[in-house]
Amino acid sequence: MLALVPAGGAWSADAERGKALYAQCKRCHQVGDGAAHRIGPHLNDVFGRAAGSLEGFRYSPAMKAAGAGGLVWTAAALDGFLSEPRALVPRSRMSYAGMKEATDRADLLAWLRLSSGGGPDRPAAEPTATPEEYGLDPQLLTITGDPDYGAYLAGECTTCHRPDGGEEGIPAITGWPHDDFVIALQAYKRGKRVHPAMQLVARRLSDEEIAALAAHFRRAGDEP
Amino acid sequence: MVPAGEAWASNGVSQAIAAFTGGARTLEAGLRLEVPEIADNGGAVPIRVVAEGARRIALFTDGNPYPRVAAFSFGPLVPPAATIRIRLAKSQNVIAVAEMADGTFRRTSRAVAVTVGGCA
Amino acid sequence: MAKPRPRIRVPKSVEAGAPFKVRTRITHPMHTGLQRDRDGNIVPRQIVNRFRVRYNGEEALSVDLEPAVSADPYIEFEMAVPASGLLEFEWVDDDGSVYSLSRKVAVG
Amino acid sequence: MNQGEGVMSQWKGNNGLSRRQVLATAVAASTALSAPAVLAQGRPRVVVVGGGAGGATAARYIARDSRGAVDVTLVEPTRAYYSCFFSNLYIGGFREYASIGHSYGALAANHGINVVHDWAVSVDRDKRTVGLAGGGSLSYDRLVLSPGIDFKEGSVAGWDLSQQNRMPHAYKAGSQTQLLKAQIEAMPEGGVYCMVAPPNPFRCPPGPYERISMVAHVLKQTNPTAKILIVDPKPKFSKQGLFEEGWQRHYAGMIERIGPDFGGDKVEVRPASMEVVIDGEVNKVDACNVIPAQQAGRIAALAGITNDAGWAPVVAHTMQSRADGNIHVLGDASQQGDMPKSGFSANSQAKVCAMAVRGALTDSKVYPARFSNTCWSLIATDDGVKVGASYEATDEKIAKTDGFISQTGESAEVRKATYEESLGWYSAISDDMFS
Repeated sequence: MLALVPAGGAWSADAERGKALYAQCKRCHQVGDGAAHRIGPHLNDVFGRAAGSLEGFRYSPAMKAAGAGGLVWTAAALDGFLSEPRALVPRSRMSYAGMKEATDRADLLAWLRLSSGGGPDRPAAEPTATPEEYGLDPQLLTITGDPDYGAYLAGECTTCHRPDGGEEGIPAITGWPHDDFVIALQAYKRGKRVHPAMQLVARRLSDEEIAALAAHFRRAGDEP
Repeated sequence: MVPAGEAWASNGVSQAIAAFTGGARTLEAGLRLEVPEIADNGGAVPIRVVAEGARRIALFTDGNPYPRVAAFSFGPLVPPAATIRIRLAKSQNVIAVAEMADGTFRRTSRAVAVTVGGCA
Repeated sequence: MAKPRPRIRVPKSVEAGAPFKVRTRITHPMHTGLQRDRDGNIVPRQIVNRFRVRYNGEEALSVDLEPAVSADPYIEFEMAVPASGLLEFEWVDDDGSVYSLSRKVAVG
Repeated sequence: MNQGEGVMSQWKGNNGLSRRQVLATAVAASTALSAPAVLAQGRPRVVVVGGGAGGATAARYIARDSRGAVDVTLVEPTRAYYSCFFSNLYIGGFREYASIGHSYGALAANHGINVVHDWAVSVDRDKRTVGLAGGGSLSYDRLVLSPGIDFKEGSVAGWDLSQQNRMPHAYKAGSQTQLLKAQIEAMPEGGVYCMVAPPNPFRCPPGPYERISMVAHVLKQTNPTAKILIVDPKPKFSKQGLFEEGWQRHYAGMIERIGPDFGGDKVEVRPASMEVVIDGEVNKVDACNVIPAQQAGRIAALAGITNDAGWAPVVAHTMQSRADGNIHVLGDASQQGDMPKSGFSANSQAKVCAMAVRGALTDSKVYPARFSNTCWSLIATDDGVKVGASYEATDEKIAKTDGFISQTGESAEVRKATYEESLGWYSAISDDMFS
């Protein structure tokens, strides 16, 4: 395990830098007081925890299997996972290509260790994507969608998005929390998030249709 | 005649035209320029120019780094008309100036919107 | 640079005095002198700067080309000839090379 | 259904199931417990002909979403499907051949689909049966035809199918693709690769030009003085600006395209002497890829539902044939309006068709049709481009409503991301068809 610690990293890791790097993780993960599961599970007390073991989060079958197989989030395991998530857990739904620089990972983990642990030093959790971030009307989150209609509409999504999120290049969307799903699609629809194919898809979805898709993909996360 | 101090000639197109005409007056008549309104591919925009009775025709643009494009000189066997494919760096005007057999000059211009595209 | 290949298309036989279409193209990158290569270095200007057409030795068309002409310069025109003869085409490169082609045109 | 008893005897067990159906159902029962075991007797029957992006998707969605209430048979002659999409990347050395191959095993195992490896050779629309080359026939309540393309004989002078080993089309992926790759690799130093491109409409509009990019990519590394000649009857082609910009950037001076203005529409090939005659001018070539004019796969014509142009007109809302409401036509074979003939389009149309078929046969909910398409093309390493559009069903046709296309001059990062996205798409659509 010692060999995995980057040269000089263990003592000189820069938690302040790590906090800035954590901005990449923030869209999916919360950490700190009041942290909840979002697109990804919350990261409180992650060090030493078995992979895929938190109640109430819809892990991919791959992540559950990894945990059952003995994967524990030690610093070394997290370092390996962050460098290339799907090398460690193939078919994980975590759509992140990886953090290449060992010092970046060390800095990030240094900050995560400070923020993730219990006690008075733990900061308050910051929210993931909010409607306000994209200037969206929060009322959009209150629309109830028909998951059956969503299942039909999802045919357009599954041509590109694998249900199990097994490939790089296109993220998994199965099991996303309702609000995150709606915020992402509404942001594309209104041109606040940039991707030509996603903007094209979202432009013709009504608010009700986006809610229906959110309901479907939330439900799909519960299916085996 | 090019109005004095005209600002659109940012790439020196008015000077380039003046060099072709020797500063002579240009009439807006007797010259036909066929361009696509929207060019799929700015790298090869087909331009057709027809100027009955012309000896020479020159093509210019006002939005490329250099204003000159091509100058044609016609012998007796070739009627004064030609098609050529040109580069347009962005949406801009294409200008044709013709020297007629009687030594007078004619001029016309057309705007081309440049996009990318042309797919199924 | 790959060796430029000229190509022309003219009817094999025409009617005396009736206009026919002549299409010409030469494969040539037409480096404008403003483009950069992958390493960020300017690619020196190299274009076909002149195109000439003669019929039985008589000048029929001459074109001065600038860098704004597309890669693989394409020029199309019409001509009308009184009698059979030889149509000669010539492209002059910035580096002094001259590429030429000729076609016989039969009248009648 | 009114089958001739003699014909059916070799296919049907005593309860009306074919032997293969019995096998597939047994497999399904043991592995797919979530599918309710509806008795086959009396179940509405759907026969799907063609196991590509249209047919495999339709079969899978009808079987999966009806949860066993519809009896689905998929007729496909080959046991392994090699996708035309990404077959150019195999030619370019970006994919292994095995990586574009897929089996039909999961469709039987996971969804109880009866997969019959045979050729469909006739359709009796009155009796609602499909005849098979092996001698049997299958009855249907709804027939889904997704047979892809066949070539129009005589569209390229001097070429017919008997010449396909000397001058491959490689436009149905499989051994033809392997052959073409081998011929490119065997070209002499400084040799000439020639493509005779097809007239519109044809499968995968950017396909020939992506292939040119891939051939150039290979030759640039192994045979940099080689030349590529495209003989093209069309004045314009898909993503032309993007391809031409890419060719200039990566393969300057290597590729020459002869459009109709220089006689690209007047071509004759001489496979014996490896010559291509363009408007009377003889060109010696070393490898020649002839992609002829196309029409719907033959079974569509045999079913009597094609028009003079050789394609099968369909109703946009349901993909039903305009000639016969019991038949749906998907993908390349259909004439539907604005969608390009692509695997993505066929997959998109299959979902609309599956919903319509399920709605008609099981009284399940039907929603308004909507379609989409995105085509990615690879020009060089990490240089991907794409074009996409949304479509809706009108009474006349599938009509384009919105779209986007990659831009010239995009950054290397954008192009790389586009390529990586195409890998994700390939993985997802493969699952959407076969898992």
